[in-house]
Amino acid sequence: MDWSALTLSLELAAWTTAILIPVGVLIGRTLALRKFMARSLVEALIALPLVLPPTVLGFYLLVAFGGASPLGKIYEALVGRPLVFSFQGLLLASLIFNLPFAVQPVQRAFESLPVQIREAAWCCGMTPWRTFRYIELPLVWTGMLSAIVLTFAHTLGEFGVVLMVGGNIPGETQTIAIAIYDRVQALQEQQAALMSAILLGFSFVMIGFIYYLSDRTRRNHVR
Amino acid sequence: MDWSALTLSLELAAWTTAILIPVGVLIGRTLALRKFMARSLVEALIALPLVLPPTVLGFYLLVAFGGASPLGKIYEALVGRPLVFSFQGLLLASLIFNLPFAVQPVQRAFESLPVQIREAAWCCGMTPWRTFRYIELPLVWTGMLSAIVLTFAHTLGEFGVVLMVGGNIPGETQTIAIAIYDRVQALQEQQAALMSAILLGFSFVMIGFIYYLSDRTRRNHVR
Amino acid sequence: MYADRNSGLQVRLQQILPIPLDAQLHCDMGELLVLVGPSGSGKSTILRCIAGLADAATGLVRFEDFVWLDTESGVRLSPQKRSVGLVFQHYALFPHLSALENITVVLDGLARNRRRADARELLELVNLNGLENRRPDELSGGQQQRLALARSLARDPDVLLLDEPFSAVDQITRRKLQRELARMRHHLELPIILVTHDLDEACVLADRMCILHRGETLQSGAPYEVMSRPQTETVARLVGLSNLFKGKVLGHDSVRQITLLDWAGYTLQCGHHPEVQPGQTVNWVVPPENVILHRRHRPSRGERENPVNGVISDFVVLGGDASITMLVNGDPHKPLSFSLSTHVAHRNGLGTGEHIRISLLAKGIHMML
Amino acid sequence: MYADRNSGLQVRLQQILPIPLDAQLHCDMGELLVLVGPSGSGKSTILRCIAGLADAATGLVRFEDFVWLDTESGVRLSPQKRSVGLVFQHYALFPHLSALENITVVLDGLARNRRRADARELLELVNLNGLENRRPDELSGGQQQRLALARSLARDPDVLLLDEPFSAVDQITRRKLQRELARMRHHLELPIILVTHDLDEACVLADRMCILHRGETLQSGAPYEVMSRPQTETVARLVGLSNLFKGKVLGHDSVRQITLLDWAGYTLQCGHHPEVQPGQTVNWVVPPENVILHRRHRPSRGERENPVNGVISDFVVLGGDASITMLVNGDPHKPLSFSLSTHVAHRNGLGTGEHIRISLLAKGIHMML
Amino acid sequence: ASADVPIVAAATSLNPALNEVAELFRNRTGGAVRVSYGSSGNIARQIIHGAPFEVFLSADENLVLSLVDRSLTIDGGSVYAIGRLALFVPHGSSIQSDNELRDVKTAVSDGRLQRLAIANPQHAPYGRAARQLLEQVGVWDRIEDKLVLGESASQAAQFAVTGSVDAAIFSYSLTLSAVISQRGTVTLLPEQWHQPVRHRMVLLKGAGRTATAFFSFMQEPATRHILATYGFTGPGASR
Ligand SMILES: Nc1ncnc2c1ncn2[C@@H]1O[C@H](COP(=O)(O)OP(=O)(O)OP(=O)(O)O)[C@@H](O)[C@H]1O
Ligand SMILES: Nc1ncnc2c1ncn2[C@@H]1O[C@H](COP(=O)(O)OP(=O)(O)OP(=O)(O)O)[C@@H](O)[C@H]1O
Ligand SMILES: [Mg+2]
Ligand SMILES: [Mg+2]
Repeated sequence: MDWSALTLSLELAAWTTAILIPVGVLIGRTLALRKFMARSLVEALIALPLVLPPTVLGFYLLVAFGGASPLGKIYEALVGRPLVFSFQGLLLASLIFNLPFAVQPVQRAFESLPVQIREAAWCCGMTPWRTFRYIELPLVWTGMLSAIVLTFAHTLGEFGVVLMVGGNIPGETQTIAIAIYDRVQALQEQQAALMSAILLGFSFVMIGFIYYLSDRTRRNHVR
Repeated sequence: MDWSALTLSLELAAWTTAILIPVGVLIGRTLALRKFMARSLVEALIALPLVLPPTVLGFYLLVAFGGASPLGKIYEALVGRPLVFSFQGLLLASLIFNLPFAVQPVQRAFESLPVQIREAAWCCGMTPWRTFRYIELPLVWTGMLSAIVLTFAHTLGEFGVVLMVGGNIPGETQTIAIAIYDRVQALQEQQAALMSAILLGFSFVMIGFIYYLSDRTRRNHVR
Repeated sequence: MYADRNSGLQVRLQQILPIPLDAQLHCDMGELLVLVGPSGSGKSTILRCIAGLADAATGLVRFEDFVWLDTESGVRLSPQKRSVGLVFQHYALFPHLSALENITVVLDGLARNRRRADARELLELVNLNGLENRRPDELSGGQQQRLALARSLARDPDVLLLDEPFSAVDQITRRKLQRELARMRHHLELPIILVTHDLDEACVLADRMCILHRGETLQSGAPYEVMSRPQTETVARLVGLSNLFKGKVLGHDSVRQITLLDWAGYTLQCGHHPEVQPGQTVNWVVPPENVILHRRHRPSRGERENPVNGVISDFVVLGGDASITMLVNGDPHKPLSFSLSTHVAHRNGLGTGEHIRISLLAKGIHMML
Repeated sequence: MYADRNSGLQVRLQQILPIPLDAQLHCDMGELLVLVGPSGSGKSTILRCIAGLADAATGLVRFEDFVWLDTESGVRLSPQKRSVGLVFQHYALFPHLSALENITVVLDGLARNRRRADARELLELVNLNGLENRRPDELSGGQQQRLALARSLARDPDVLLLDEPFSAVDQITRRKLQRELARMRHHLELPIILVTHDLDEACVLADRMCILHRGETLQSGAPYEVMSRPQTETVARLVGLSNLFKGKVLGHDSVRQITLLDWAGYTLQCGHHPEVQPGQTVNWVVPPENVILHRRHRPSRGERENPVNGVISDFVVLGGDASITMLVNGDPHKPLSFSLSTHVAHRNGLGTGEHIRISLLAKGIHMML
Repeated sequence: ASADVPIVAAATSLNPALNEVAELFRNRTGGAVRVSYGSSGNIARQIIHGAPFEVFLSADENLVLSLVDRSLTIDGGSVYAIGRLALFVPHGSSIQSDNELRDVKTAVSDGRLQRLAIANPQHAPYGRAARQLLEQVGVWDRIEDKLVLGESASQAAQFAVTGSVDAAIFSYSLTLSAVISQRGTVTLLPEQWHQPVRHRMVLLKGAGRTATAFFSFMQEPATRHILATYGFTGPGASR
């Protein structure tokens, strides 16, 4: 079992989720509450990363982030090392790829928030931030939960983009998904099966626990 | 441009969405409205297909559907041709793989349905079916919209599972995602870029149109 | 207590948790029963139990020969099978449907045209014509409430359950709706249970009134009966009676058919209440209309009965009536209220601080244990 | 009309769409203004405009020296910046928070302990002690309403806007809350605008009353003033006046300070209304307390004024009062209502179908254009 | 640390042979390398976009040569192995294996062969070779619509081991893995029926000392031996 790959995957998934959920909340909330002309277009745009095969998306991201690209150049100038084939590059790709999963559920949750409740908060003198923090966030929590689970799980399993942008460097950009893939490719079925089982079991317990906790908090709210 | 691959992809996406949305509504509704002990576990289980790298998942599905498996044998006995490397096999794999996208948003939408509204429907003598059809469904529509878009887009872009279970047979199981991948691998970058652009443009228009329509219907409801 | 009667709607509910209930109701065909009780006493909960939206631990709900709920024999019909029309306290309209659709969607089995015609008729009944195409969130509070009322009728229910159905509409519309309800009641001959906080409304509409307190049905009967002859102090308070005091029974005079009561230094002669024991402390109440002012220039009928002195502490003129509160013997714990024609009050020079003398009519004094 | 006054809350709102508005309100510090109008007349909309939740096409909202809204100069403060406490008609409680939290969450800037103490105090004020930890959906309708009231006070607002704040609570609690409100009003000295459908409540609470009809403020003034001297027929109807008729002006007698009116074959002497022209058709109203029954055995004061004959069509005894409707000359289109002590009614042998004679007191007759 | 431990990018097909070589390299020289496996096409593309690889062991000679053209390499590199094709017939298949594909031809005609797995000839070297072989035998036209294309030879092998195809043609090296040999019969196919699959490796620009050492180590007899046991025959006369 390749523990370093699992750790790396979990790290990537955790970072992706941690960064993407706020972004998703921001974008989802804006799409839900502001009415603007191009809304349908922006919504469609966000779904687009899903449409390309991951490896191909990864290829284009590689081009976009690579040393020859403006982004890559700027990053390298600032940080001193290339963006691609690094954890940071992986993370960036992962963020782009998972955007739809973070935005959609949160947007729906904001859409189903009754207007009056926000109005009530304002009329009670609550600042927009307080309203957001204490009224809106708890009420869109289940939407965020979906976003968290989808993003987390999808990052764990993501392979095409990661392989392309990260370059499958053991200990650095080789995630568990790629490690399993390598084993399958090498026809090492037992090792692959073992790693898959561990990954599945781990994720199952983890996601189940997240759901359980959120269920309990929701029930606890009742008390 | 490989139009037959695009057509095939669209067909696959359409079928997957068409079959999966009812399933998602059924499962999502059950998870949302029924309280049972193992709910968190079932919810976690549904997210699991996301966790495995697609190619690996595809490999296991190939094992599960293949001529040596009970499912494969039964299918072949009934239909007279193997399940794997066929459109049907592809569809089945796609259904399994997209399950979380179809269930999650719909489940959230059902969860945010006020109890009183369903109760009011019952007290008006509406049958469970009528309640579902005329009250619940329209009110969870945006959740279904998310489910539709995510499932549709994700099926278009899916590649690992499809390649494994489908076997890349032109005109039969070669989707646009695989076709683009092949071009990229064969270093036919211009062709790949063209196909990607067409796929992206097409999806953008299509998804944008879905959103636009749903926006308009929601507004029309107002009149 | 109604277990042997088999007509109309019979309800018996008992439970401890989550909300204590110990309720017994009966509502005949064509009868309008008003359920009155303080906020949180369980009125909505009882309606929900009848409709099948909540379950009592033990209980029976029967409409005519149909058993809707019988916890003993395990019968429990679904809400759909209980033909009730329920107006929810918070309306619970279908938010995605127009006013018209909110009703047509309920009218199953009819042809489309017929449905729309029926729905329009119902909307007209509640004065909502012209607003057919508005969604609930585009209606005012009162309009929403009326829509909820119209929808509850759409099913053509056997039993009508109305949870404060007029609380949000203005008095003119309210009167119209009350009239419609009265008309309908005689027309359709169905049991109607109505929850209200408006005792005037209760008195005007109710055939019978039932007082609920902490989930328990305390007393039911004709509104006037309940209001003037409450069985307990609690009921008296709940129906908003003023002039509620405690006194000590001195004894009975069975010849003159009176009971004597010691109160505030007076010996009051009251209607005969043989059930109270001499020496016992009882609650008693005297309705304002049985309080008679001793006028300055001409003696009134009944001035000899139970004369009581006091000082006016409150004198409010409201239109043709003056409402007066008098402190008996000047004691701020013994306020006694009554009202008079404004011109009588002025003629007698009444005003805050004036000393006056009144009589409590013996037959108006009601005692409770 | 209040444009020059700079104290309290001043509101001027005009628009055509989506909801027609033409409203002018003023509410002084410590004053309680009751907004009355039929369902759908725009009461909630006006409160929303004041609170900043809705915008009028043109208008001005000013509190003391602070301009909250001025469409001309483009000022438009956000709801947070307008220090209002608003009780929503549908409460709009925070569903995920307990009763206590619903209030503490609003109390920004205070220490945690202080917040909880303040919140508990507010809950006590509205009789919700003991229910601190319940979520809104575990509270009854009236409890929710009281929580909304408590929450609106938490902010310590400069202006209180109450949209039917007592519609769902029982009379005892309502009276308590009304008393609290009255106390608070004198204590806090803030303008309070209250929407209600209950005219009695309006009369009891209001310093001034404002009548709204189709978005237009028709008349405002002291409740008794508005109720007894409506400026138009519409206002008269809206405040629920009965005995509203049309008559023709015959002329004025400036010596006796009366105006003569032709109605139903009678020549009525009325208080002097120099503003009406002879020959003009006017609306007039006579409050029930200015209707005097000609008693059988002893003549009453004022019997010579405007005697009118009729037949009793409706005779309802409610407690000490009997409410009587008489058809003037037997004409079903001319019903005249008044009330009497029950015992007077009985002594005079009144009952449905009886022919009686009454007088309309001249000074009680009010004319409108 | 990465300066001391160069990353060797290698074709997937070298897994697990290369792991053993790296192990031996460490034992012999004390130098460590990290191996990043991938499809040769992907690796080449990554190198173009600046991947920090120092040695590239490709399954496809052309890809290396294209990198050489782009001056991304130190020199032209060298061929480290020649790949062969094998026919794999899973147990239970009605196809008889022989090294001239006679029964395959018959089976195509009589319909016994429904699915034949090969790597994608568009971009996988063993796919190209398989196509040449099938053309050589003269069944390409008839068999084209019965092909199941793997992304790589390895994926073609995966199709085969799951029993989903009637036969498969992929690299001989893969057939040596236990999974394959247990699940069917393997026949080595004649090498003259297709162009040799030349595996070329190259030192990339910026390669350090360890990488250079590893590059040389790849050409040592001990390494050749290991590769041979995994089915990669040495370049021998072909160079
Ligand atoms: N889910 C719940 N859990 C615990 N207590 C509840 C729950 N729902 C309601 N209650 C309590 O049950 C009691 C009865 O509620 P109910 O709604 O029947 O009162 P009500 O008589 O209709 O009052 P109102 O006149 O205010 O509408 C209330 O005290 C309420 O707080
Ligand atoms: N979104 C909307 N679009 C169009 N009309 C609306 C909308 N919202 C409310 N209205 C209409 O505006 C009018 C005024 O509504 P408002 O809620 O102010 O009435 P209200 O006086 O508060 O009535 P109520 O006493 O019934 O609460 C109503 O006739 C209502 O139907
Ligand atoms: Mg209630
Ligand atoms: Mg309103």
